[in-house]
Amino acid sequence: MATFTPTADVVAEAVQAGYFPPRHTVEITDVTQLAPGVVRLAFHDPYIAAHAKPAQFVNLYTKDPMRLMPRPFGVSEIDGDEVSVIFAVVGEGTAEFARYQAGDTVDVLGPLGNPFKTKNPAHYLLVAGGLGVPPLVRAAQHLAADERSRTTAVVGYRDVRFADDVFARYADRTVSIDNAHGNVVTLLDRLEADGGLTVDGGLTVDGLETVILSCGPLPMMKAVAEWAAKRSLACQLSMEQRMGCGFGTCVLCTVDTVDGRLKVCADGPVFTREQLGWGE
Amino acid sequence: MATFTPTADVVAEAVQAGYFPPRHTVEITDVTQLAPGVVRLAFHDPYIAAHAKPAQFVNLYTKDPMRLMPRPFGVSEIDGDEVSVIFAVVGEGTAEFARYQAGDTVDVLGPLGNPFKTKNPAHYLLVAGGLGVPPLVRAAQHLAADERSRTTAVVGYRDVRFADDVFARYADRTVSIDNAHGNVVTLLDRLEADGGLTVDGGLTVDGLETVILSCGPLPMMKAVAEWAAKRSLACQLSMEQRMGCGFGTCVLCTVDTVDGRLKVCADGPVFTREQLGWGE
Amino acid sequence: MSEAKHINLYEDHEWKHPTIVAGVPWKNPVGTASGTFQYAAVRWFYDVSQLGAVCTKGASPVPWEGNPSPRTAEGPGSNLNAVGLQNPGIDHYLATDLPQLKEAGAMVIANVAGHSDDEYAEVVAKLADSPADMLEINVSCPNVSHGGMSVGTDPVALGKLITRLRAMTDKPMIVKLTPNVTDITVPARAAVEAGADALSMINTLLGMRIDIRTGEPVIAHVTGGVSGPAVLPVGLAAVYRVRTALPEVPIIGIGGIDTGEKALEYLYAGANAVEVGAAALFDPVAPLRVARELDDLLDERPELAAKLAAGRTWR
Amino acid sequence: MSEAKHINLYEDHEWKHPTIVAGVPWKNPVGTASGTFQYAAVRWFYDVSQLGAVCTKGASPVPWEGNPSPRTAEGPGSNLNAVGLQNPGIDHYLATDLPQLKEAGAMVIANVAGHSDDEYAEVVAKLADSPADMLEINVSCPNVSHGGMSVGTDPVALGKLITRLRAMTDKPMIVKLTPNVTDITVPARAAVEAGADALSMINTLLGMRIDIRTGEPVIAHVTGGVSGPAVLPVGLAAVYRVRTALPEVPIIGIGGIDTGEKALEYLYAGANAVEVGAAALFDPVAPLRVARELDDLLDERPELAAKLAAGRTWR
Ligand SMILES: Cc1cc2nc3c(=O)[nH]c(=O)nc-3n(C[C@H](O)[C@H](O)[C@H](O)COP(=O)(O)OP(=O)(O)OC[C@H]3O[C@@H](n4cnc5c(N)ncnc54)[C@H](O)[C@@H]3O)c2cc1C
Ligand SMILES: Cc1cc2nc3c(=O)[nH]c(=O)nc-3n(C[C@H](O)[C@H](O)[C@H](O)COP(=O)(O)OP(=O)(O)OC[C@H]3O[C@@H](n4cnc5c(N)ncnc54)[C@H](O)[C@@H]3O)c2cc1C
Ligand SMILES: Cc1cc2nc3c(=O)[nH]c(=O)nc-3n(C[C@H](O)[C@H](O)[C@H](O)COP(=O)(O)O)c2cc1C
Ligand SMILES: Cc1cc2nc3c(=O)[nH]c(=O)nc-3n(C[C@H](O)[C@H](O)[C@H](O)COP(=O)(O)O)c2cc1C
Ligand code: FES
Ligand code: FES
Repeated sequence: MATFTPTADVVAEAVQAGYFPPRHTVEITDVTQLAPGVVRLAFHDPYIAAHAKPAQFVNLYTKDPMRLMPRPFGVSEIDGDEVSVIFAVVGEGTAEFARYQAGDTVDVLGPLGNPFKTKNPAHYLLVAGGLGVPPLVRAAQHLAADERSRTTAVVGYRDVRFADDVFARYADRTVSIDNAHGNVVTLLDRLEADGGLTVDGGLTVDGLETVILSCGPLPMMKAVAEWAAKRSLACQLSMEQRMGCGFGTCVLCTVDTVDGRLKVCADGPVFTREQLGWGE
Repeated sequence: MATFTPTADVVAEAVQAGYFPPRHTVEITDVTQLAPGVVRLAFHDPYIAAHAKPAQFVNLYTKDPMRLMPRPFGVSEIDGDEVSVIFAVVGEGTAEFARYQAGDTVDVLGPLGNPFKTKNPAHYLLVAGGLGVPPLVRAAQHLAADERSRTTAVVGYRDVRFADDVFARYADRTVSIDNAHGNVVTLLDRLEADGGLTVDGGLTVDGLETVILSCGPLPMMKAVAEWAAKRSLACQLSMEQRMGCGFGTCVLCTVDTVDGRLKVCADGPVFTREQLGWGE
Repeated sequence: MSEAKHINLYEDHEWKHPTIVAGVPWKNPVGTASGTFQYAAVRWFYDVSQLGAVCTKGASPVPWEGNPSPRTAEGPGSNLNAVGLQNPGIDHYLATDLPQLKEAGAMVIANVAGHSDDEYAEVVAKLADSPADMLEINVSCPNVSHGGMSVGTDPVALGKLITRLRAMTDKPMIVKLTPNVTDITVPARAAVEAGADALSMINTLLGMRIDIRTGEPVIAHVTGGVSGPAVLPVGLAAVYRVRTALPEVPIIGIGGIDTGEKALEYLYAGANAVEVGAAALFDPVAPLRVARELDDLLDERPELAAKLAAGRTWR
Repeated sequence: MSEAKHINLYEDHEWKHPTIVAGVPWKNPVGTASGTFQYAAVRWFYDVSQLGAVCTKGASPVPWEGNPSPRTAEGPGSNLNAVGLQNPGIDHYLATDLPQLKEAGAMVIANVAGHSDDEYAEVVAKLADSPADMLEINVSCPNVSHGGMSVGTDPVALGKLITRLRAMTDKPMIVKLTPNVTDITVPARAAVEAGADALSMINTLLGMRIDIRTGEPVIAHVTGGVSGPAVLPVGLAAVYRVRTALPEVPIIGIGGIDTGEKALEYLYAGANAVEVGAAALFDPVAPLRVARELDDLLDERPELAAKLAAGRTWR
């Protein structure tokens, strides 16, 4: 069969010339189980490594031709030319990815979506629940390079605390909880009551306003948005939705906002609590 | 996903107890290109090796879940526990098989179909065309073990003569032709005219009647059947048809016979020229 | 194939989750689909009494020779077939397949084919006194009484046919619907109003392939019926929509089932049971494997299992 | 996505095999299918002027918000979608997408959606004086004038609608048929008799999936439209049957095309051109890749290529 799928050479050339790379094949550099059913997968991709900002995601594609749809995953960490994602094994696609080994290949498209807005100096309160962790790890990593901002990671896990160490590497402060002990909102409440939410005790750090960046299950994000609204804190939420393309062509991934139904992939995945009309 | 596809252990156990093996996975022992686009593939399968008779075939299945249908191939040779087939790369399924390497696995079901009838001592004239070669190689191999019968292989190739050596190993005499020089029927005519068709010169060998076993493209087999009919020779023809199952359950593989539409897989693949109503 | 007993890889299993279809108990909710099962061909592979039911190839009043070959082509994730209902006729069926299957302990659904109302009636008359457990009327056959269109596409003609057949026997009667209609709930309703005890769906979708080496259709009959994994979403939607339109009628879900998970989707869509078709061509033991997988999946779903066991459905 | 020019992996190709659809020349026989192409989303990936045509998302008189999410599910070899025709409306289309596409040099087919005959007419009226090269009327939208059923399933209603739209513009008018009918040649004939210049087919098949973790439909709207490789045989049969029934009408084949080979099958089935849909969701450059593959395959088929170039078809 004649095929014109761009080869690695062509992709490299195009990327070097500053073009956005099409779907292409990359080499996997690491597959590690972080906790039962939670896997870190890293791959070599100079373009994505150079460009992926917090909350941007990549589409991975299975090798099974019966499963054609993209599997979107938030970029969780970048190390040189290596990009990593962390995912839960929930279905056949993620099960396939979990079976991969270093040296295998995978098809990827990205980076996709719009990042958290982190340009302004602030105290960024990173509130992550479950598999909402990856984009916030990337946010912590990104902000660690910013002298002017501070970060506190507040993380809720189901059972195993699989990302505390990586958060600790980047965030100024990391607190976490697991399902047996409560959820992120109970943790936020407790920390606030104890005066232990930030290193400075209150909601500001070094005089910096607190801005919440959050990602996690829908009910959690709604609760976080309400928590933020009560305290009049800015709150950016990274949403998930089943996707058809991931790059804005199919309108299959909408979320209801005050401005109507917007695409999670191309208008989001980050929306403010005001856009979502949450906590008002 | 729970799965109950029989494991190698279970298959081995069942087979040892004398049962017919279901679809199962075997290890490939050899993949060799015999000619451009013609491949020999061998796999380890004690049951099929012990049971496959000339013209019986095996279903191979691709690993691509988009291509679910069986690919039937005549068994061409048996060596100990090793079974081999010879196939032409004509589509995506055979292209996939051609990419396999020793040590890979493939799913197989068989042996299927009914063999050439070769119990009676005779001079078996094996007339093969193109990819009709494999079952006749197996016939030659099978008959080589029979002291009472004689065999002459008459083979027509498209271009490269890829099986003369293996025929020569088993048949008493091997003659072949390629497209540039004519076809098997012109070859049969020429040999007959020259008195060179058999070692004895005529149509009988050591007083044995000649029985034709043939496999090849449809027009060739029809011509062979006519050639046989003119000489009142018994003629068994191994037919091909697109198949749905290969084991008699779907009635998708019929051939028109004087007894109506019969299944190539379960009633054939071997039919007599009388059954097919050819050469009358 | 040399003579050998079947393998019985699965024979010691105690089925945990039965179902009831139109009053008839099945030991598990998985049967074979018509045209993809021949006792003579699969008896080597497993014990047919272990299936919920065995639905046999459509039987017509006299032997039919079917369509010329090639009769099949491959689609992406599917099979195309144009058998043209070749079968040796009802008398042969009553003399061989049916007694063999009953002897082997199978729960038998006899699938009925006809090219006219009279032909259907002739077959049903012969089955009325037979040991068949249920009848399945395949109304997708091209029908001369209806200008060559299948009676399954015309609700009025369908109602008339089923009313006639209904009066001929007390055997539970399943009507098998074609998906090649504008709105499947219309023939579904017509069949039930005419007395069908249950519905099964879907039969195959109309499709074709072309051989790009020749530019001609692969199948001699040109078009064929598409079945296999690719049709799963279409079958599920058919079952769900008919279940919604007709909350009480027993439904057998068919189309694209090759795992217990997919069978389970049909049960959640509102089916009482399922039939496995094309998958059994690619792996002879598929129906039994699906049954085993489903039996375990139902362990974790006691509410669904209880409903099925009581002859009710999820929706 | 950061601002960047498109890659133009393919920009230097000289197209060898053009086609003509309803009098309109296409530089190659491959277009995009409606709803699977947004200029803003794909312009990074290739030069849209290189396609035979670009068919845009259905435009309605006013913005439509579409269905709630989730709107999509995966089938075996397929995608299910229930967008519900969300779009920003015809005025937005005329102000942004259309001029951008014409500016980029694309041959544009404007796809038209409506929930009633009046709505279709309103959109066609606005497109009549636009730079759109062709119109494609999507008659699969649920239609209030027809009790919620799509007008594409009722040949009388369809004829009435197309007659009305036909009188409003001289632009070549394609009617896009739904496969969810008993006999697709019936609406095909109705559309042509009412003045359609060409037909395109197929739109999506009705399907659904259920999440076995919850027992509930994956898609909020419950059912969705099935497209992608799995539907290939159904699309081919539709084109072949309509070609046989209507030897002269230009046909655009759609459904399951993701390679040049599959596009070629449609041409052999009798299509003048094709559109690539779901494949473009999984790989943005798919339409252009298919066009390139087909262009080479046609080199080896001069007879077919000559027919297409002359506005004729294989059958
Ligand atoms: C922007 C975005 C970022 C994401 N980031 C992460 C992440 O960092 N880590 C992580 O574990 N998961 C993440 N997800 C969810 C992840 O995409 C799904 O868990 C994954 O696609 C499931 O694939 P599967 O084949 O195993 O599941 P299946 O259920 O077999 O998949 C079937 C189809 O449903 C889709 N699907 C299933 N679940 C989801 C879901 N929750 N969200 C979106 N699509 C779904 C699949 O993509 C596929 O198209 C993200 C989702 C989005 C939209
Ligand atoms: C009993 C029997 C014995 C055979 N023995 C041999 C052999 O020894 N060597 C050999 O090279 N070929 C043999 N063939 C033909 C072989 O089965 C096909 O060439 C092969 O299935 C093509 O697969 P594909 O995926 O490459 O082709 P594709 O065209 O991609 O296959 C698509 C579908 O068509 C079927 N198909 C395509 N061509 C044929 C064909 N000629 N006959 C039957 N089905 C076909 C395939 O099985 C598959 O289901 C035999 C066929 C039969 C019926
Ligand atoms: C080879 C073949 C033959 C079939 N013959 C019949 C038949 O005789 N009667 C009938 O009602 N359905 C027949 N069917 C349809 C199946 O019973 C079933 O409805 C359809 O294949 C969809 O199920 P599947 O996707 O599991 O195959 C046949 C299907 C195939 C593949
Ligand atoms: C996400 C999506 C949206 C679609 N929207 C439209 C639409 O607005 N108008 C239309 O006529 N067809 C629409 N379609 C149907 C496609 O244009 C095409 O007919 C169908 O998907 C079959 O082709 P495929 O198998 O190549 O996808 C849509 C399809 C998809 C997948
Ligand atoms: S997934 Fe296609 S537009 Fe968002
Ligand atoms: S291939 Fe199924 S009966 Fe022969």
